Amino acid sequence: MPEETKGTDPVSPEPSSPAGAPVASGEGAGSGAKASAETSPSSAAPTVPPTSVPAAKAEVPSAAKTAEPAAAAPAADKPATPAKPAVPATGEKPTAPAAAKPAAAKPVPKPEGPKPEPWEAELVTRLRSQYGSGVKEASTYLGQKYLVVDSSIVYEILLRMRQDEMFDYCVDITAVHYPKREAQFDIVYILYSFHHNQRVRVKTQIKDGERLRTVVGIWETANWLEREVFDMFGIEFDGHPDLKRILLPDGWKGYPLRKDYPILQQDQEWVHINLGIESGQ
Amino acid sequence: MSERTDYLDLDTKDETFLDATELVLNMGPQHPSTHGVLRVILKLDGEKVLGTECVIGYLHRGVEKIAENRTYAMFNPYVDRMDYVAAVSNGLGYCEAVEKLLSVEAPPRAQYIRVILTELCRIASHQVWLGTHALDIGAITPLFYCFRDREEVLKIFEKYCGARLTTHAFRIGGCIYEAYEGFEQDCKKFCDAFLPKLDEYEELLTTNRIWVERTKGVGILNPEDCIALGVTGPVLRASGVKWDLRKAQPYESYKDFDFMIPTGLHGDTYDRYLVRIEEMRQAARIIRQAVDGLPQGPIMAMVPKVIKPPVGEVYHSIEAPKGELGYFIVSDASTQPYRIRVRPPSFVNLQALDKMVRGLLVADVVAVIGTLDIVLGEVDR
Amino acid sequence: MTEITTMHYLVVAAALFIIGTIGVLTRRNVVIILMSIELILNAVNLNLVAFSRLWGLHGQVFAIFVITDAAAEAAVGLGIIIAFFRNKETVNVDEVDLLKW
Amino acid sequence: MIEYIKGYLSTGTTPGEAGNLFWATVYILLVIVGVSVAVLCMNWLERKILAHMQIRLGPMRVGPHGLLQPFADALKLLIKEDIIPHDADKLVFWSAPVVVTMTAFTTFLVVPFGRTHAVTDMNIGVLFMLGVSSLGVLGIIMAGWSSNSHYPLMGSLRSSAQMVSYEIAMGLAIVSAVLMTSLQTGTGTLSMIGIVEAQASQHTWFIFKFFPLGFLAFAVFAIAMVAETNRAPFDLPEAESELVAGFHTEYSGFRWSLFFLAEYSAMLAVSSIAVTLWLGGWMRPFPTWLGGSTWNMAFSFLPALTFFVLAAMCFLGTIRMPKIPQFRIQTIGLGTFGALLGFVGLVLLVPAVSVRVQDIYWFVVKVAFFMYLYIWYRGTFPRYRFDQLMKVGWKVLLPTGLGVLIATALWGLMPQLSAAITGVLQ
Amino acid sequence: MTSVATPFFFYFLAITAIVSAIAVITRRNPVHAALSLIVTLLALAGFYLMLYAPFVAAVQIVLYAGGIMVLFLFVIMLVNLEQNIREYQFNKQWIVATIAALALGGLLAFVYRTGRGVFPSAFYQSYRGLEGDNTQQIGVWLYGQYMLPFEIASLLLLVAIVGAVVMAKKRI
Amino acid sequence: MKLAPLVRKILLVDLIKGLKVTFHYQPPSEAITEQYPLERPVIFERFRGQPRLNSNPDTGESLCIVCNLCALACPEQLIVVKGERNPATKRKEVVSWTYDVSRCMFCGLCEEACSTDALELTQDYEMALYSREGMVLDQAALERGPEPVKYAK
Repeated sequence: MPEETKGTDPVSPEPSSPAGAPVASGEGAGSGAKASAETSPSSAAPTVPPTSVPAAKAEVPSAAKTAEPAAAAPAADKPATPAKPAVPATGEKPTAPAAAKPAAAKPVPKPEGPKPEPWEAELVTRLRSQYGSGVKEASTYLGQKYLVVDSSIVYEILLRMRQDEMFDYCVDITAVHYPKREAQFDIVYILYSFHHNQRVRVKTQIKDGERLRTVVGIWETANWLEREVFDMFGIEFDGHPDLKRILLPDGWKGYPLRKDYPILQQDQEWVHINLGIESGQ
Repeated sequence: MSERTDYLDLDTKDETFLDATELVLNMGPQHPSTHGVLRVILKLDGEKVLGTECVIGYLHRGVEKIAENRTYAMFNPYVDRMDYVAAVSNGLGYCEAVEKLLSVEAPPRAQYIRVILTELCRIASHQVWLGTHALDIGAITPLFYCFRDREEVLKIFEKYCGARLTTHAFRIGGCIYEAYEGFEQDCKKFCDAFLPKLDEYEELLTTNRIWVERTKGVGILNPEDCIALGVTGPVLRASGVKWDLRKAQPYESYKDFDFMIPTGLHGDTYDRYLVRIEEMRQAARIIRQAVDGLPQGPIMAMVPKVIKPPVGEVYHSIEAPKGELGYFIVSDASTQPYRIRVRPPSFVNLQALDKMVRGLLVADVVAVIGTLDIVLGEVDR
Repeated sequence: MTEITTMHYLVVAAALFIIGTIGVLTRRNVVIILMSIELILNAVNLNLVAFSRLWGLHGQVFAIFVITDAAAEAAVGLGIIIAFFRNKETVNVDEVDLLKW
Repeated sequence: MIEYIKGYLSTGTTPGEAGNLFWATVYILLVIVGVSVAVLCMNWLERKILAHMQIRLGPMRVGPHGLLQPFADALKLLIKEDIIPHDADKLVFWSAPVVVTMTAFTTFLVVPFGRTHAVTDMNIGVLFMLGVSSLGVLGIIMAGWSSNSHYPLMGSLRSSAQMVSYEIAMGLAIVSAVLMTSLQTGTGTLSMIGIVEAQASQHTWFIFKFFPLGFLAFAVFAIAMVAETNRAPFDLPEAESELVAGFHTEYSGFRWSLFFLAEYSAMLAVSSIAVTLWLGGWMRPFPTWLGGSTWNMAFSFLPALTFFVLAAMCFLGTIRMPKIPQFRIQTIGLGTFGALLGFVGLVLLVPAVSVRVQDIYWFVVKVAFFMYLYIWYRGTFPRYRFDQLMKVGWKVLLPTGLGVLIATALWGLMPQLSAAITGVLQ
Repeated sequence: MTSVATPFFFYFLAITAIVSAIAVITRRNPVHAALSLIVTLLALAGFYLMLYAPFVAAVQIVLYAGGIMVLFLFVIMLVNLEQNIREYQFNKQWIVATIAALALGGLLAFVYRTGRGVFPSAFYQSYRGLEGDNTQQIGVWLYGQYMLPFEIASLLLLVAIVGAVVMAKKRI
Repeated sequence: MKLAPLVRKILLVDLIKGLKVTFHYQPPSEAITEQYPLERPVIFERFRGQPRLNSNPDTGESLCIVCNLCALACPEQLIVVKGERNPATKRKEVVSWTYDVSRCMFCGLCEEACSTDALELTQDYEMALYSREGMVLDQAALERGPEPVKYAK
């Protein structure tokens, strides 16, 4: 469980890993022999598939330094990577990995991965013409399209997507927590259109405590998905028919998928109160 | 009358009991046919269901939180534990999502092996579904036949990757295990042996009047409801929507294969049954094609030993046996995912239960839960 | 022991009849009142069958008619009770004082 | 003493008819013991046959091929803790299994295992069986209600509704069989022995009488009896996937085993009715076709032969046992069991015994056929839903039963009718 | 033997019948009352057997104990009577009612006492021969002399069925 | 046209078809039950079961070079390897090596990470124990390899 990472103080994997060596090993004994012959660790170059980014593997460790949003977050439960100096955050961008701006403003101009490209489509122009700057960004990343919109108009945009643009299937609703940012939460609506066979992610950013309007009226499926977001992040949705915890017990305190959630204490307290025993951990 | 107030004080009445003929039945979490630890609170009028409420989360393990504390490779075994009857599919979806994030693609041979195993896994998952669904409706024997044949699939899994249930078969960037000696023959032999067995299941069930009566017209979901509720997989296809991610947005090497997407007409339990049976046939067809066309070559793409995807986020989904299984991964260029969101088909499909069972009888609730083919490990994660 | 005569059966039947009457007159629960009526009918039946032992099978035929009647009475009576309970949530006879609800 | 036994055995009546209290008691005890043993056998056979249908082996550990499994289970149930739910109605909870078991056993009073092998011969035998077995519903209602829990209550409501409605179809089928008894003598009979004797005198089993009417009546009864005993595919009251275990969810240990006993003896009882009414009771097959002393002789060897076959199967089993030291006891046990069966077979060869046993043998074989059907159904069919079950009962079986009844009556009156019609025409 | 057995069974059944009949009208819980009533009915069936009326006994068991009482139990379980058990079970005029009923009992006792001579002390032997075809005799009576009442009874049952269904159905 | 289905329905063809299937599976030779302690399942080569630490068969030295890769690879962090450098041989040697089988999910990542084939997941699957303590294997136990518990009386 996650809390063990804190207890045992694990060593960061970086120092011991030979940079750039691809993972390729057979079973070792016996039947994997053929495999290991074909993809031996040393001969890496011949097997690079055409789509893989050249030289990416060599740069990965250093490139990672540029954006380490959680490194400075003490409450996060990840094993800290001591070797890395956290890049001084300029504004809010390093903490927003999904946003397009950081990529442009990044001081390290290494080709460390694909960059979001502007998404030009009629849909975007239509939306932009109506909502203007409310549509903050429309990009594609790795061929996946997304819109970043202002939280005040997200409901209208979603409604429009459903009604006019035929995005009739709401795949998922989820959130991402960036504790360092002012608008702490990214809410992500993943939409799909059977008509266009196309996926679009609609994202918006809200502050902690800010409320969003529910989309249950647009897609029924949002009911449980929003409940789960509420359960895990504590984001409340106005007008939701039955906003209560879904996966966790009703009396649970805190919102576990927030980065600043102390897992161990919560667990022990809940177990102690509800089961009357000390935590098994 | 004045006496009435006396017993009202004594009797702390539940609001739901206000109508005298209404009964609240608590089905589960320990009930033989809730497929795990699902708890359904049924509001009944006699045996007629007026409404349901699902209480889930008994199996919640915080997979998404675990992911934030594991490296990408370390998290791979955990996804097997979500939908544990279709572990291979889970692994495939996860590996593909991370590969997408890394802009890597598995080599063709790996893709073929992945397809073979995933389709085998689809057969295995559908067999578990068929067995338990038939058991819910009262036919106890198909369960054993299904598990007998599933055993052959598990044997192939065990031979291939050393584990039967939670396989951990794929790695990010391809497969780690080369196909063992006789893999192709095993798969073909399985397909040859399996299809006649499938006909046998059908003899037991498809035309059986009790089965037909129990399933026809039960738990109808029309296409509009399906889409509004985000229901995917065989349930969606049974209502007549011909949508399968393997065709709609082909991943791996599915575009190389010739197969059909079975669809139903009425969206009732019987159609879902037929769709899944036909899906098993199509899966066997895919396996045969894949085995025949299994290319030579490497099975692992070039991926760094320490996986550090660039900053970015990606949503990738595959057609798992139960529906659209999606992974939304946010990377912050560290070795650990910043956030992984799993879009579980069972969780979303389960939401349709209430709509499906209203006005039906208690026995139909069991049939409908069975036909939704939920796995609580995936619902609760 | 003395010989058991018709009188013995009649006494038992009379006792059952009186018990049934008391039940009908004193209980508040309609279901139990109906059951007391069944008791009365059975007392009658016992008389009929006991007499049939003396004077031929007419008594038994009548007993069968009485049982038929009891079945009909129970069906209708219980139907009324269910209908009433659904509306008033009580089966107390002293609250059944309206002919409409 | 021996003289007394001999003397009684040669009387050729049932002890009830003879008014012989001592022999009646003996017979009652024999019936109770016999039914209990049959239930134990049935328990083992059901597990084994069902397992083999489901490509399993079934019990294999307790005794050779799990032969002692029923005894082990019975022992376990006896020494299991006796749990009465806290909010249960103690008295009713306590008495429900007793009622169920008693009614199930009481029905066997009138079952004729042979011409003389019945406790008594009542002139309302069939009615008696119907009536007493309908009392079993009370026990089930009591069990479900007194458990004070939702699942048992729903189970018992389902069960009683089901039993009450299928009793009607069952009664109609029985009446058409009773009607057939009146064809030759003009006066029918409700006595179980009388019905079998009517079949004997009409030289046919009622299942073949007025084909297809007799068969239809039998079919109605055969379906209704499965529903009446709450067995698959009509096992809704104890549908484990819906109601956990139905009316006996809260029962455990000895009380539960009483329900088990009652269920299986009820199955035996209704099968006995079916055998008596339609399959010629204790009569051996083809008494007229294959008549004569030679055939009688040949048929008289069959009981012994059956036991010899069983013994041979046991010995075959010992040969096929794994040759491992741990299995020596099991092998020896199986061999002993085979020897025992062979010995019984030998005893059955003794003419005096053989003659007395013929009736019972054929009766038991016929009942065993029904028992196999029960298991076979259970292994094959899904379960009906409640409304469908009611539909089958009221919309299919009841009209069929009524139609068969009317048709049988008309067919039986055919001579008189034709005479009347010709009379009118002339 | 009969001289001992008959009185024994008579008194046994009589006591059972009367005790359980008293239980019917005194039990708080309607289910207990219904179960007691079943005991009474079974005791009466025993009486019928003793009176050589096996068919009536069988009908009593099949119809009364197996049919009507199951219906009663059904209804008791259907209407949730939990709260009624806690209430006062008897109505206000119960003393008057009891006295009236007991007066009726006195009347009956008086009638029996005075009319004792009407009933012969021993059963006629002539009907003993009938016991074998009791069922048949009843059938003959029912379809012969009592044909019209029999049909009327069937009609009554039909009306009762329709009435019960109409009344118990929520919406028609 | 509609007669055939009706006749089939009356003659219960659908039910008899099902009955036939179950009937013909009855011979005991069809049974697939494994009588477990006597018949053992076939374990395939790649099976991942009880862990074992391999040692050099010639010298008897442990193959483990205390690189800690397995401990790093383990998702459950149940491997703890402590070693110190032996000044004589200039090699790291194992001081303590523990493996908590009770938490292991047999994903095989440690085995894959091991650079010297020292750690191996064997094909032994009989790991039931009477106490939880025995689940934490130390170096000695790991090198001994699996020891199936005898459940004799």
